[in-house]
Amino acid sequence: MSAINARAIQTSAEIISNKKIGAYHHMVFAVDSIGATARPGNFVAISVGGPSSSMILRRAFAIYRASDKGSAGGHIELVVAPHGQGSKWLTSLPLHEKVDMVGPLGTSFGIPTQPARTILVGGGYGSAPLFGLAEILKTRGCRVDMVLGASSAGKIYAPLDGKRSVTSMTITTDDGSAGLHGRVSDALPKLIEENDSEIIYSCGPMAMLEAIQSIADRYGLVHQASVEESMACGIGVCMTCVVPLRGDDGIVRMSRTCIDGPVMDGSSVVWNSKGIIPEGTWGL
Amino acid sequence: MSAINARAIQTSAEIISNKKIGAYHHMVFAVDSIGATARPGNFVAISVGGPSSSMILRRAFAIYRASDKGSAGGHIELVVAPHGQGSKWLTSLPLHEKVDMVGPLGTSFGIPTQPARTILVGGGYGSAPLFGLAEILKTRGCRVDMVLGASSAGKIYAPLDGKRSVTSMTITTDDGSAGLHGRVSDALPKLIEENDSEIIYSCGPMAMLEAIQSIADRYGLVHQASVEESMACGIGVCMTCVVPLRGDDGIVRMSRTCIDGPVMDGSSVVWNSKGIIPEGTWGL
Amino acid sequence: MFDYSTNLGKAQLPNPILTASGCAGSGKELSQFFPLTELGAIVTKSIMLKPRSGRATPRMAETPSGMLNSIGLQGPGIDLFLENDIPWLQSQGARIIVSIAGETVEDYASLARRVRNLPNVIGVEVNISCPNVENRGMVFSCQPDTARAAIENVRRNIGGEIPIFAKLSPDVTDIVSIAREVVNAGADGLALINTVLGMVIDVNTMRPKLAQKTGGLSGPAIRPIAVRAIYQVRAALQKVPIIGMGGVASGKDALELILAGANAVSVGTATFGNPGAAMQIKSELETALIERGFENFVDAVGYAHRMETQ
Amino acid sequence: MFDYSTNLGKAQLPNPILTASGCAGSGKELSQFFPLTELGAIVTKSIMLKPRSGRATPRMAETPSGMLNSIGLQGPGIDLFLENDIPWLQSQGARIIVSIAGETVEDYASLARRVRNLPNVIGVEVNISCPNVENRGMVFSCQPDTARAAIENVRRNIGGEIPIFAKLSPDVTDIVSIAREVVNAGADGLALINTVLGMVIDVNTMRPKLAQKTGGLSGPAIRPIAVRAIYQVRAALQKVPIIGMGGVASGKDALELILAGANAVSVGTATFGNPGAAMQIKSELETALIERGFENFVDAVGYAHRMETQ
Ligand SMILES: Cc1cc2nc3c(=O)[nH]c(=O)nc-3n(C[C@H](O)[C@H](O)[C@H](O)COP(=O)(O)OP(=O)(O)OC[C@H]3O[C@@H](n4cnc5c(N)ncnc54)[C@H](O)[C@@H]3O)c2cc1C
Ligand SMILES: Cc1cc2nc3c(=O)[nH]c(=O)nc-3n(C[C@H](O)[C@H](O)[C@H](O)COP(=O)(O)OP(=O)(O)OC[C@H]3O[C@@H](n4cnc5c(N)ncnc54)[C@H](O)[C@@H]3O)c2cc1C
Ligand SMILES: Cc1cc2nc3c(=O)[nH]c(=O)nc-3n(C[C@H](O)[C@H](O)[C@H](O)COP(=O)(O)O)c2cc1C
Ligand SMILES: Cc1cc2nc3c(=O)[nH]c(=O)nc-3n(C[C@H](O)[C@H](O)[C@H](O)COP(=O)(O)O)c2cc1C
Ligand code: FES
Ligand code: FES
Repeated sequence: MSAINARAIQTSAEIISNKKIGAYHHMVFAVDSIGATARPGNFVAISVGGPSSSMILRRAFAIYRASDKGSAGGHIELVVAPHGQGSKWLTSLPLHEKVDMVGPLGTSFGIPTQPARTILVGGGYGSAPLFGLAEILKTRGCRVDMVLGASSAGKIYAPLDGKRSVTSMTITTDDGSAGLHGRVSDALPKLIEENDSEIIYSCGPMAMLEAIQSIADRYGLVHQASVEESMACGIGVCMTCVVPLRGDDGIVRMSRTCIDGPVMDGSSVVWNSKGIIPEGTWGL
Repeated sequence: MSAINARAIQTSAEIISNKKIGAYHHMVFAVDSIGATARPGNFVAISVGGPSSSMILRRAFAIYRASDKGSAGGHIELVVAPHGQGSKWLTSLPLHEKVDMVGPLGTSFGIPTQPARTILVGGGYGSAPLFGLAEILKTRGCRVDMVLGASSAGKIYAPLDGKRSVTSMTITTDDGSAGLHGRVSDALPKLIEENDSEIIYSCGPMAMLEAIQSIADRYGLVHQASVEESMACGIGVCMTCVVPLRGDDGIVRMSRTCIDGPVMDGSSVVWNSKGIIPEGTWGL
Repeated sequence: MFDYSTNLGKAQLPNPILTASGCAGSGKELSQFFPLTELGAIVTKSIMLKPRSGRATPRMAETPSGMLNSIGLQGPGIDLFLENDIPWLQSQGARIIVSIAGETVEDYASLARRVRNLPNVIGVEVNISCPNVENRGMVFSCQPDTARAAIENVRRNIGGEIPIFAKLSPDVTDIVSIAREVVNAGADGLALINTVLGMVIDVNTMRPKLAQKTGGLSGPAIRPIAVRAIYQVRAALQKVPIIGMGGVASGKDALELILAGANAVSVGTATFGNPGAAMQIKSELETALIERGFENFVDAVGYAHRMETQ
Repeated sequence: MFDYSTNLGKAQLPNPILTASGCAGSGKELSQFFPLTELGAIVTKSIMLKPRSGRATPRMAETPSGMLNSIGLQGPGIDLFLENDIPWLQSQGARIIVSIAGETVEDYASLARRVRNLPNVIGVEVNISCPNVENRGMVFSCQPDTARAAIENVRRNIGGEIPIFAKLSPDVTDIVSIAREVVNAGADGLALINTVLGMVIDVNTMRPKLAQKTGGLSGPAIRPIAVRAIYQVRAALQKVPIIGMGGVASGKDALELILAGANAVSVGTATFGNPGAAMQIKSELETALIERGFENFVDAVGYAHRMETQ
């Protein structure tokens, strides 16, 4: 045995709640062990389409919240966008249906040992893992400014109870249908300056993460980004999900976002590398 | 337009009943037009597995009963054995789910113009199309002796209300768990002799149909057999479902069981031709 | 107004959706589900010189997202075909592409003489993915020389008016070189791809499931192979009309083949699961093209090859 | 007692279930889900002489019942592989088949010298389905001469003790002739099949979905192609050990390949959808064989070839 995937199990998880909220489904799964061992930033991988499915790969979902207790024992919560065939199948399942789940997988957000001033930035369903993170940061005495962006109001996932752990909440939409008209990166500089932020946590589309990194660079902030690349296996065996990542030794390696991520040090990721292997990458 | 598939439509049919009876599911579908136009011996073809199914071909099912009236309008009834992936998917569907259905398809049993003494022989779910046939024969004043066979008692499909239209009912099972211990072909000679039968109608596995044909030959009876070959399309376009059939011109042709059948003149079928093209077949 | 018409060499079609050879019967069977005139053209099942019983059964096995068949070109032979099938299709007003198949090079020549100059027949698909009885049953299109010989014979005998399309098997090391060979031999265009050779073993009988042992794999399972073949051939032969096929079951699937380089798309196996497949694909594809801002169908052909900077 | 053991030439395995090269990472990633000693053997991802970044992303596209990949043999190179991966696998007690891949014929020779005589390494799979940089990027196993050259070089440099398996691409006109060629060149056995060349076009960007354009198709979609290739090669070369693979996701799928002629079965893509796939297949296959009355696994190998009269 090795340290990779050390807490992961493959199990059958029962759906104990499935509610449509805005453009998303909030789904709760009874799953003792994952509920107990998951950390903010981890994800699970779920088989989709049933026994005669033509979809042979799992779908990855960031864990929104996890708990080892509850009326039905341990459980995890996901926020799922009914996007393509797999996620539509999942969100259409009735209560008590069981799905095949592997998790918890991947790296988690690093939690500062001392109270810190943090900004949490989410795009679309990328807000999901940030609420669990916010709860922990808050109990550690951190300041938590949250910025959530999406194309329009319906695609902002920001439940009321989630806002409890947040010091401030800023919403941006591309079409101006809620909050500020614009992108999360438009809202960030002002927030950082006002609150003297120290750490940015982010989760969302690659282009957003890249834009946040350049702001983090400008202000000299630590940036922990949850990176989503297309994943075939989610457990590190297929090498499909890689991004170029600068190691501690200064060498850029094509690194797996499923086991070396999804949470990565934003300043180590070589952004905007879709379709290319950056110069100087190891083994090029 | 041509005469082939002349009454067939492609439609969405709602499941209005789905009950497990012995080894089978009795399923009722609300489907006006097929309910109105189907004749005994016709079948329908149903898509299985849902939108992301890896099963790309329809499954064929003999129509058990059809009616153009009822509380929900026209409907058809099927008897489905949960056998492999497709039929298990179908039988597990909840009420009010809709399936994509094409029908009515294929030839139907010929009904004698004068009252006749008939024997109806079914193997396993092969009894399904015989009950609707029995009802019609009975209203035409025919004698209807029915013989149903299966491997064991649970696989005999013979509902009480179906027996109303039947003059006599004989059951055979391979293991003796119900009725006579043996095969339908063991029971036939006595019945034919006792009732001076004129026509045999049959539906079931190929080996059974072949055995019946040799009995029909011995007694000089007309034999209308419903033949089931693996069907890819069910509508006559793929040529997968063929059996060698002697035409009126005496020539044996590889003929489609989906449009020239499933009901065929048993004496014209060249039986036991799996894996071979019989000598003298046209185009060999 | 969106212009849905396309060209296959000299043939002009109102829309690019065809049936695939062997997957639409004689046309009669499908005509209950939609008028055949709605198709760009109906491609007939491959016709041979003589009547043919086809292979023994079982001829079919379903596979994951696909199926295997070994029909073995069952058909009435060219005489009855010209007597019955063609006149019926003509009476419907359908545009027809006749598919021909031979066992010898000479068969192709004879067939070509029979199918030239028929009303409504706008093209001939030459199925050279069949076994050559004169050469150990090797498939014509799997060898450059036999592929060339078959096409040359059709070209020479059919006259210059009617476009001929060589239908190629994907079961080759280098499909581009075969494509070049048949185009040089006189093919006006190509039909890509025929089925992929496969086998299913029945785990109950523990023998091959098809009587003929091997069969042709078709359906969505092979779509990535079709897209690749079409893309490769389009990259090498930029002007040659291509009839694309292989696993098309939706408008988006058809669009994939068109972006790869197909000038028209044949619907095969999808019709078995859905008799109305061709019409559904026709309307879905039109919507998809309009959504993407195309005003003319032909602008989408091979669009995936455009330069990175465009 | 059912005897599940199998032979791959000189190598004896307690059971016939292997992982497929490139589908089990370094082994560490899977060991959380089952002990690697439960496998007949773990086949490592193909290792090259030098570290290799692999291809740019996107490297993956899901397809109907399959997937396309263009990883491009990302890996640490032979030095680090021997320093890290092999010792860890040895420490687990796993039986190891090392897969090697080269860009030149000379690469294969050098790699062979590095992997002979390693504890627990019971065989070497020679992945010759890679582009030959000295010959316009043509895949080694697609041409008889380059296939032969690669295998001869491995044979000559590896010594006589350790069995070598030539892994072939199905993208050829005649896989049997390539199989004969590599067996004559000194391969002790064969690994059939590598992925099938395919392409997916993204209908939104309207460009090939993979950065590398084409990729290898794997998963259940290609199983009929794998069964056919194994059956054909087994029919032609009756004694040669064959490691079968291609779309195996259940015990019955594995049985299909075994009946066709595989002496062992590698599980590839199925592991992506189900980390426990290899173990599930191992137990399902055992049950299926016992249900069918087999007392020894080896009796089932090639059983679909038995005479009709038996
Ligand atoms: C680490 C990680 C966390 C994720 N968390 C969430 C979440 O919390 N909520 C949520 O709704 N979705 C999440 N996703 C995306 C999710 O896994 C699916 O990709 C998405 O639901 C689309 O799948 P589909 O079958 O509906 O669509 P399809 O279009 O059928 O997807 C087909 C393929 O495309 C790939 N793909 C498509 N979109 C994406 C994407 N955005 N990112 C990565 N791969 C993609 C998938 O791997 C899949 O194989 C996450 C993905 C990753 C990698
Ligand atoms: C004309 C006709 C009438 C039928 N009527 C009935 C009926 O009334 N009730 C019922 O339960 N089933 C009936 N069947 C069988 C049914 O169509 C399916 O084949 C059966 O349900 C098995 O499908 P599956 O997906 O569950 O199994 P799978 O094993 O997954 O089937 C796979 C394939 O095998 C073929 N196949 C398997 N078994 C048979 C069979 N017995 N006959 C023909 N093809 C087969 C199917 O075409 C399918 O493509 C009929 C078949 C035909 C051709
Ligand atoms: C049952 C069946 C019969 C076929 N018969 C022919 C034929 O007669 N001539 C021919 O050129 N291709 C024939 N094909 C191949 C198809 O025309 C087509 O090239 C192939 O099936 C791939 O397309 P699809 O995946 O849409 O079916 C046949 C395919 C099937 C499934
Ligand atoms: C992501 C991925 C990576 C692969 N890498 C290798 C490799 O490094 N060497 C090799 O010989 N085959 C490689 N293969 C091919 C597999 O070993 C196997 O031959 C093929 O995928 C068919 O089996 P499957 O359908 O079970 O996956 C790879 C396949 C996949 C899907
Ligand atoms: S998804 Fe397979 S290695 Fe990351
Ligand atoms: S099932 Fe297609 S022709 Fe009969």
